[in-house]
Amino acid sequence: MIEVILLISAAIFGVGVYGALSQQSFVMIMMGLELMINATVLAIVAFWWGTTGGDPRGQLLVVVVLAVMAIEAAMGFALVTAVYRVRKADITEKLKRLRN
Amino acid sequence: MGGLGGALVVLLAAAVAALVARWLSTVLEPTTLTVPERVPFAGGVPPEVHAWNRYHIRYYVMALLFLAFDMEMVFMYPWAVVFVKEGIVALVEMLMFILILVVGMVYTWRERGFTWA
Amino acid sequence: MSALQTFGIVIFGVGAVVSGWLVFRTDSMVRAAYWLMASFVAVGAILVTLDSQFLGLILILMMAGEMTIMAIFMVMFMMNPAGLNPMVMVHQHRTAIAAGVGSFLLLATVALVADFPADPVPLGADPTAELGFELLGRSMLVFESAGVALLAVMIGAVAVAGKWGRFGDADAGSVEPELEPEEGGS
Amino acid sequence: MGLRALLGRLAAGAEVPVFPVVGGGARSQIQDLRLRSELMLVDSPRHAAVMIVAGSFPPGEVEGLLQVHDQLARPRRTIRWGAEPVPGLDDALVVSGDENRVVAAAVDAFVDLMTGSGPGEPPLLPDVDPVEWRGVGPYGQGGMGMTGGTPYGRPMAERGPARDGLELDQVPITIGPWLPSLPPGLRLHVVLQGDVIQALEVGPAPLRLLDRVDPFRQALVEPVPIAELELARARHHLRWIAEVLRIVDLAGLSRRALVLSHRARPEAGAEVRRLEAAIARSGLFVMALRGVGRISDLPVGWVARAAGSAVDARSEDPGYRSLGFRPVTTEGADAAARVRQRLAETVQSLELAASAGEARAGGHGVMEDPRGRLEVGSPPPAATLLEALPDVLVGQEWGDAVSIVHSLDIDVEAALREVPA
Amino acid sequence: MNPVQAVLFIGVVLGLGAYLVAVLDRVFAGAPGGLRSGLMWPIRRTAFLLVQRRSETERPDAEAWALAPALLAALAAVGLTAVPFTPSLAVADVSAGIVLFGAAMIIVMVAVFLQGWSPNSIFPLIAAYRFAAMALSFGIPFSLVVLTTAIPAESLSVGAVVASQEGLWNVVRQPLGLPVYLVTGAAVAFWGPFRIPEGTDLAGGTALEASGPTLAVWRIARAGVLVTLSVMGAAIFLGGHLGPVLPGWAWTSVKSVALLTLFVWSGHAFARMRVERFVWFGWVILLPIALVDVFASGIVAL
Repeated sequence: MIEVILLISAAIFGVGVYGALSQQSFVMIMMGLELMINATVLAIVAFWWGTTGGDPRGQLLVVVVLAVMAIEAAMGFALVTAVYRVRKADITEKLKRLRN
Repeated sequence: MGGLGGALVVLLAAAVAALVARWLSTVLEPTTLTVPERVPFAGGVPPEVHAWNRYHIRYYVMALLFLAFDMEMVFMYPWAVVFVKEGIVALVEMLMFILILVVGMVYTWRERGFTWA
Repeated sequence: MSALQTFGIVIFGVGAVVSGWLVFRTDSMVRAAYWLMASFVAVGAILVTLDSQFLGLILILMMAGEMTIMAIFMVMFMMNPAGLNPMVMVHQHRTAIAAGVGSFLLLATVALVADFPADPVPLGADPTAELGFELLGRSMLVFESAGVALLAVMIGAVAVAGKWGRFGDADAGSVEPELEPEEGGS
Repeated sequence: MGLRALLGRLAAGAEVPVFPVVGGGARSQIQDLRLRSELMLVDSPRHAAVMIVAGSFPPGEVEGLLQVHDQLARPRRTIRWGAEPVPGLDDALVVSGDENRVVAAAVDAFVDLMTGSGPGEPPLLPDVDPVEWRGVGPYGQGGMGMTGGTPYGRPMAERGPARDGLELDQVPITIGPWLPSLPPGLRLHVVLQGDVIQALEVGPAPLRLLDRVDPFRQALVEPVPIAELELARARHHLRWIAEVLRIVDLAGLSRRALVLSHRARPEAGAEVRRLEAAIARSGLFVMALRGVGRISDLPVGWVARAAGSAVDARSEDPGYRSLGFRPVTTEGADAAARVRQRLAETVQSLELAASAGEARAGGHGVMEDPRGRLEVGSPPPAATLLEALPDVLVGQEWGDAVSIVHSLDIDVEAALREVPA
Repeated sequence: MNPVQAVLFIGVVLGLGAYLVAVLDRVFAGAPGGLRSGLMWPIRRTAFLLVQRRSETERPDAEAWALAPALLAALAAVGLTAVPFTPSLAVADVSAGIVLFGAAMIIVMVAVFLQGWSPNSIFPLIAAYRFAAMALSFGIPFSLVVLTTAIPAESLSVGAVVASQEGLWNVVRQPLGLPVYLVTGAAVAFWGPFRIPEGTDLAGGTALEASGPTLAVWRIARAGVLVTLSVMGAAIFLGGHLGPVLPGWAWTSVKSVALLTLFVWSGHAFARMRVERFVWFGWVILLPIALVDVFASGIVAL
């Protein structure tokens, strides 16, 4: 069973990698990252459930990963806002080009 | 698992019932609306542009604060469950949390994060 | 593990992958954000079937707020946020697909080849309480540092995103960009 | 269709959902319909089955009326309240006469619609796209590139500067003239960024003026009994308070104020005080109006008095002076202060009416009408208020803007009515 | 309880509750007419909305528009499953029942946002963003006061929370909890003074472009959310099915109806709040009260 869940997790992770690499917009890149975190959460819980005999540190890891995601999201949005205020663009390539 | 299967069934049943009510009415008496009938209402004059736009929310600072607060909440659920058993340790922990939350709230308030930018 | 649970896991798993994929296939930013939420909800449902009811539900609870904020910010900053003019806003498309498929294959191989010890969660355990004891016992430091880190994020995000700060307006002295973002994307 | 017939029979007994369109001279008539239990006046044409078109309109405004008609959900029926026909609304049921007749007509029309024996009205405007868009663009959606073209018949909004430095989209839109959230006939050309008004212009009024006598204008030329003037003032204030209460979703109190305006007699002061207490208990001042629309430099009647300055044309009048009249004032200058001020003035007016006896006032070319100083040769106070509107509303959130509009007692029709020289 | 029974049970409770909301709403509105017309009113009104045709806008997000009312109804239903009506009568009195309920009530934000966003019309759009502002402001205090009831119970199961009130109800033990719960609860259902996304200034807001069956489902679902909030409030603050003499289900009903009446009454007693003021109110007033509630309840529980 754990193999099936890990396969699902791998597939979500692959989609996340694709999104994070292919998207031009900051926020869309963040969505790719969040999908990868989603896959990570699933994998951790699968290991916790199947192989650790219910060690609570597995759950703790999930909570920490979620906290990391919240931090990433909050700082990401704050930066997007600050950058947009100055540059009026939210696309990575536009920014590269705008750099003097 | 257990009871949550029942919850899932109830969830789906309610959604399906609502969708069926909507779908039935179109099946019983199909109507095609004309262009003027589909114009969004804003008092009688058709809009010049689409309403969908890069909508400027005025509370984005507060939205960011919510993200962090939401995460703090996640820690509080397991904490509440073991509170009575852990006793004074948990109480001290909670004080720290409340302090963090209050500091974040007061800072944002001071930075005018709860008003329309 | 009953057949019904296996069935549920597979259904939700497929749902999580498909809705994750749709995030990058839709033109509307609101739909993209809520497809991502659907992916998280599906994963949350899988977690529930894996004896971690609390984690699954809390994931769903968190994501509702976070994805609405995501939608709000995406609509705010993306051109054509509702996808009224369909668009393709990608770069290095082929590399990205290759990387995505590659990472899937790698992880899938690991998942299938590696031999995991079978040591399931004991019956009758209360994972939420265990997590609570863990947080207030052995791993108190993690708990504390997460709390403090979140406070730092609160203050940092507010300071970075806000219009007003103790050093004056956020956009004071900023230069106009030399190029306007072009119409039509690339 | 058995189910349809059953539902129709049940539905026929429901309150008639009415969307009101208010033309010149019909504002208080339509307001009074809110007291009728047979009708339910709704804010959106999508919720209505019957549209009541009351008052008079200049010929050029018919298109907007037809647009609202088509926005009514099917099945629908139109009632023209008033003898003079509106071109384009030829199928409308014409009712002239008093309120009872129009309510009866609305109920009959609704029963007909529900039981299926009466025909619902077809759309009145032609079924054509405002802009040709079909077939253009890669998906035939009418657009090109990222934000170009007219996807699905309309262009997209474009960016503009904002006070917080985020240059995001601005939506130019005309709000009104038939939006029930605004005073009838008020047409606002607004630029919205998010829910904040970036720019605003007041459009031409789609109302035709009707000649009407009101005691305040009469008092410009000849002395009028003070009791009559003050009762009219109290009635006006109570109607206005009813409207403000309706906008903040206090329907019950709004009806109470409206009923009170019909029963405004000199001895009704205690009832007004009770109304004021109920309003204060509802949190109107604290939750909805405090700090909204601070205006301290507009020298118009009660707006100035709500900012603490005791200007009142009545204090110049010998008739009023003989009664010992002194203007009441309130501090605060915000919308809450304006409501409190008018409540206090209502009580004061009722007291004046009670003590006036046969005393008369006026005849000197100056009189304080319910809004402010009405003087021969200068624009009416309603026009001054309407003119001040753009300055006051720019930068306000939409909900606050609506509150401010109502707190200023904007009346497009009264603003048009010039003061004869 | 098997799935069919569960669906029927929740359906009947929500249906009766929504009907009661409509009747009470009319009573508090001071509508004329006798008892008969009051009792018939919800039925007649629903019949009208079913006869009325659904309206559409120019270029809506049609799928999301169809989904939004259904989602709201589903959330009301699923939130109700976590509550035990008697010690044995519950669909999903699961170990994380409070989280289940909390998640359902927070996702209401998604349903309302979609309902406002989908028609591509300016006032519903503004309404959608208003509700997002509201939800982000009441979300934390709402979750906090619900969570606090788990402290004495040492469990996140609603059944355990009810059982923990055997000696003393939470409304006494956590006196700040119920008031904050009622205020934020009314905001969850955008009811009463918090009818901010459906206010008259927006000509109906999220419901502006909805007519006929869409509007009917939307209104019924919103009433359903109120019912769910009342039943849950009765369970976690008023001791749910605990009480002398009467059977458990009767106590649950009596307490729920009391809270429901309070909710509906607030719809006619208070002016609609400004949205900016609500944001301030949620963060600067409700949140500290909720935090004090957590702390005080912690001390009491020790």
